[in-house]
Amino acid sequence: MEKKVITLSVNGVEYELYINPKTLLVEAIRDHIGLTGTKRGCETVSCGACTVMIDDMAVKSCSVLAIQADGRKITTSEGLEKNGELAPIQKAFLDEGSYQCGFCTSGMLMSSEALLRENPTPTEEQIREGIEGNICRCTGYNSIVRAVAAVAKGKYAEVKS
Amino acid sequence: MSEPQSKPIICPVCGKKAKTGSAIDCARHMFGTGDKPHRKWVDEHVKEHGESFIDLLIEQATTPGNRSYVLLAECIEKAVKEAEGK
Amino acid sequence: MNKYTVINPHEPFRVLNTHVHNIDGIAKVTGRATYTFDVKLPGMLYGKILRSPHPHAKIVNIDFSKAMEIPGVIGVVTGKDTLGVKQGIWRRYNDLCDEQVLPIEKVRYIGEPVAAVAAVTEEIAEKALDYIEVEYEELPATFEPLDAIKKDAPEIHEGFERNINVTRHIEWGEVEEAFEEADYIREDWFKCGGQHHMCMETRAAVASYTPEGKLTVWTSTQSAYYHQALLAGVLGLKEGNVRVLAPYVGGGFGGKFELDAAQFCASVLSMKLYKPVKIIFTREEDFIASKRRTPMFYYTRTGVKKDGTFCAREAKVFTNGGAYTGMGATALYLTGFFHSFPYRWKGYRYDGYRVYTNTLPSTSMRGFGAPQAMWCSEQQIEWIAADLGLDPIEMRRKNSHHEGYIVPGQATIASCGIDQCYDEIRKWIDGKGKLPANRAIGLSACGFMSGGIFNWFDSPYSFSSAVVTVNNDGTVELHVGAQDIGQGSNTTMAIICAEALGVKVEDVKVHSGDTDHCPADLGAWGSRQTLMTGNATKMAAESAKKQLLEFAYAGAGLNIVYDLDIKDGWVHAIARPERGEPFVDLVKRATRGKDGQRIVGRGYYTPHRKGMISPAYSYMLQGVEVEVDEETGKIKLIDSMTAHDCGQPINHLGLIGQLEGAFSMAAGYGYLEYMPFEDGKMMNPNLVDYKMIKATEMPPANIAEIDTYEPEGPYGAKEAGEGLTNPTAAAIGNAIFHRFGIQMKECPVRPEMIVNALKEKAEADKGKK
Amino acid sequence: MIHDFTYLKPGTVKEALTMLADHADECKVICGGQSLLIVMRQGLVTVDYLIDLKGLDELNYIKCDDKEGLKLGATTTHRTIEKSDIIKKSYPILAAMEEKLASIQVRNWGTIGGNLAHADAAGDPAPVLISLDAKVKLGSAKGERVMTLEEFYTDLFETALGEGEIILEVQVPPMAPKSASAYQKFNLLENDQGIVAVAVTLAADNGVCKDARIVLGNAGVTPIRAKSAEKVLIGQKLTDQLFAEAGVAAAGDADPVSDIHSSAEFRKHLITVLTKRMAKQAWDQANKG
Repeated sequence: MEKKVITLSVNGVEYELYINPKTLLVEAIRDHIGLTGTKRGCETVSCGACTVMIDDMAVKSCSVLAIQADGRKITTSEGLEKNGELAPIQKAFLDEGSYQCGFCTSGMLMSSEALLRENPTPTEEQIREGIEGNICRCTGYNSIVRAVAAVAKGKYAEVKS
Repeated sequence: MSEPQSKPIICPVCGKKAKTGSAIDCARHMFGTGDKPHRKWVDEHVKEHGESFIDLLIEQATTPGNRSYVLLAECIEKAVKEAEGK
Repeated sequence: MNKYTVINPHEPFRVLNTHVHNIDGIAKVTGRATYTFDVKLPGMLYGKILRSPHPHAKIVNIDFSKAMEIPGVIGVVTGKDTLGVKQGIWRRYNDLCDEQVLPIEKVRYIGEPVAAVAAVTEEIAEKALDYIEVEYEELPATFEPLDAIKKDAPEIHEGFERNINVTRHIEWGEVEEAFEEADYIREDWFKCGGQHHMCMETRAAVASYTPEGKLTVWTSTQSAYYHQALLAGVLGLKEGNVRVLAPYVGGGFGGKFELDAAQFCASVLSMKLYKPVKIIFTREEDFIASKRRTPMFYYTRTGVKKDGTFCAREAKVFTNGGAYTGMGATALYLTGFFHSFPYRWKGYRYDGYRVYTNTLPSTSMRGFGAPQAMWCSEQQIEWIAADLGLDPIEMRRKNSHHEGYIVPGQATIASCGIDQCYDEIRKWIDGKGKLPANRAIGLSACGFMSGGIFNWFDSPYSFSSAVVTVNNDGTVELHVGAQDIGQGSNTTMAIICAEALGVKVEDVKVHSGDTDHCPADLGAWGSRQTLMTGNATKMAAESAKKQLLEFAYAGAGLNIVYDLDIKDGWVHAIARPERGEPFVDLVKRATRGKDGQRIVGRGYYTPHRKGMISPAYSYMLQGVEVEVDEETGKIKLIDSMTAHDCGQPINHLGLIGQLEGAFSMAAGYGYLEYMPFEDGKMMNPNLVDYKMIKATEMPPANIAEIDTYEPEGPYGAKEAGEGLTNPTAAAIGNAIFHRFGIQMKECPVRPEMIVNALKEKAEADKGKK
Repeated sequence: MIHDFTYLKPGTVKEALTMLADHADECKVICGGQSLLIVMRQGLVTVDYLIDLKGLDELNYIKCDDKEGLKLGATTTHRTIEKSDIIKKSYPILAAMEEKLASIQVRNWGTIGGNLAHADAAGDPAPVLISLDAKVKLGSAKGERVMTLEEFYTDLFETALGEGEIILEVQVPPMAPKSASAYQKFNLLENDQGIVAVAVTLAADNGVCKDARIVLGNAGVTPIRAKSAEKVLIGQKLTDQLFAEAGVAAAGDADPVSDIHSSAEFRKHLITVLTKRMAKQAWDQANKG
């Protein structure tokens, strides 16, 4: 085993890491970089709590080696807000109460955000498909679906002056 | 529920008056408490019917009706009367 | 996609039942919320637990010398490093304290901890487990309650004859006579499955013991106070020397208020090594070695008159208790009690038996025995209505509880909105018109408690307490021992405090989840906090308000017949709202007037003379539209409707979330969440094979909020969110019954069972012809 | 806990094949890793060298023409296939199958080559591709060869891949005129793996079934061609009666196991139902086209 130096761009910040190649992306983000918003809830790529975006694409960060994401653009839940201003999807989650214990929320937000970036006007069915890879034990999902739908309807669109 | 007796029955083991003070309530109390002294008392007093605490308990749970409690209530009444007689 | 209606709403409040964001929301949607899972302390070690591969075995010897040789391994503990205290949460009864978290002599289920390792990395700790040699002497084991009570079954706990752990008996009325009045008696046997809490955050703890003799434990808990007291008890420490901190908690659902192995082993390791130790269960560990909903065998016999009047019911229940008691004794009573709900029975008798087996211990889980009770009761009632040709809604309605009803010897119903629940469900059904041939509607009624009144934990403290402190700038500190596990109790308490004190929610900071700084509270279980901690919070806030108003009266120069009040931060005469002063001005004056002391209000709540169970009961009706494929037995939920009486709702968004969430968990219990065991081994301890509702399976959840007033609750509030876990499985069962005429007696209902039942029915129908 | 390994990242296919040859029996190939990392974490798979093909853009392509049919590079992700317009148009069954393959996250990162090589009997693409008579192009340092996907599967999690050999490409012949495919898996959750799955491709000619390929997923250790079911249909004017008979025949071809999700008997029952339904669906569509 030979440790490797990789560069991850997480939420716009470049991190140089010296890692064992078996390090998972989620471990790099949480344990090496120290961003703990991304959670882990299983060992079988089932729960989606570790979902992040790699180049705008939702991916479960426990299913990817950190080294495979070398040089790529990663976004976690901490990267959604800009200078204290919440992103539309975050505002919608607040308005709809789309979280309870909050443990799945970071992953859920990233799946929702990736869905909206790819398809800004999803149908209800497409929203449900879009978050199907994320387990939420608390909410029953409907409040999350309502939040994504509200963003899609433009409820949180920035007013252009 | 059968009429509360003029004199409430007191548990022969711990001296507690169960609910209405009827023998059947006392029987329920004995099964419900179920600690070693109560078990021992029940075992001794239902032996003549070929029963034990645990057998009565299981019968109560596996057969409709209330035979176990009624049987124990009869034993309690009998024991109380005997004690009074002394 | 969801319809929300309000029936007989109360006068609007300033804060209560308005659209208030969860006060922890921003932390949770920005990734700032840190959980025990995220706690990292300087010098922290990582712990892993070695678990028994045997369902029942004597521990002959444990040799961990080879593990200690691995570089990076710092320490290993076994039962011999502990005081060997047999603990349990039913502290009032010694017999029911039966679990050594690290057993010394024998193991009683697969997955039971036998040793724990601390190492500098999680990976080394995990590797070290392979180098601990445990010599077992295997014992015969028993897995099902109906086997474990047999005469020749192996003894799991010494002195528990036939493995009977707890028995419970409930009876009222002259049961036999009441049965004699019945024109029709039906009896059925049911089998109710287990269910896993499946909290997104697995069991987790970080323990740090320091040379002062003080232990601090961060943990994922439903009750910091319970864990403080339980840890003190097993570790031989004073409660005051144990500080339990609950950061954000990733779900509980009834599974996180007993002492768990993460908390215990991390503490024992830390006390041995004087270093912080973190233990996080893997998902598999969480499945095989935390706890589960209690599987039950139910016999129930019900007698009714021809016109549908309920006469008598008798139930006998055997539950699979698993290896230890936990909260099982309470679940055993509550299942029997709620099996009578929400109906009036002239005679009712319940005998419940909790049986030890060599399986994962079962305990409380959202609904606390009632989902099993309703699975049996509400299906049988539906079948009786069909047998007698009666309308199932009207038959239920005429026998239901009502305000003022007394459940003999058990409970007094002070508020009850179930009658209107029937109306709302009827409207929803009628609005659907004719359904496609492959769909049917099922419904189920239910009631639930608002906190338990029995002090089985033997707490010397009041059940709930709160302290309200008003800062000089008008902001408010609320200290409660209530635990927010995601259900939003911090927000609910902030709302109550803000409403009572007349300030904004944003001005209330809630402090909870820290035994050093918050008053003792029994915590988040049995739907108790809104009513109990809510009452304490209201009392504390009102006390602070009264102290403030004394200064306002003194300064206002008003005729004493005028009342003063505070609303929206404005102190004013009720009769002349425009005349007044800002709250903050009054606070400054009052603080000066008190010689600089902050205004502090204290409140508490302990139920007195409230019967056997609970101070108040919520009522609800669940309807669900289900599609079932006749050939494959596949179930799909199409739509749902909840009519719900929780008294006065307090936290509007929280209430919706609780109802929708309860529905999803309960539906999972009905048709997905299967927990098969083979020879004591759970066969699907992972999220690939354990199936739960996902976004694609969840139907719309329509809600009708039926507002009533519960005199015992704060502002008239009572339970919401746990109770709705109870009726749903039966509602799905009833939909299947109406779809095909088959009676499913085992849950969760799996497609294969439906197809088999249809085959049997076809054969039986052939036989009839 | 994943065992330590040496990570190798080839820049070209040629380089990859050389690395494979160099480390033949002590290496494993990772692509999307959506399944591999799970079994590595469980300690079921340990390797000294891990060769990462994920970044091989050379193999990331979808080519399609009327003569040659469809060619999918091995590192093409599921999501790319699902969203490809050309696939939606020419092989709609592939896009539909992909839509229900696990979660979006898995489809975003997982690759078609990785999926087929993992050889999970419950995998979705294999039955559909076999029903489309797909082939795989395999490559090693020694050269390339092409085999049918049907032959590719030899046992549970076992394939015909030789030492140092990888999948380079999936080749699907053009759809015959008046032909159509249908695929359905039976599961409890919409995007779960199938408890069983059935893929049917039928070709019609003047109202007669000219050709039929029926493939069963998770009905044995490998995808199974239900040849007796095909026989029921070929050369016939298809009726509900024949669809039902084909279903029964397919169950006879299956060799399923019992597990916690279903008994073997129920799996056979489901195969009967799904074969009947998918055959009918494919037939109706073929005759429309």
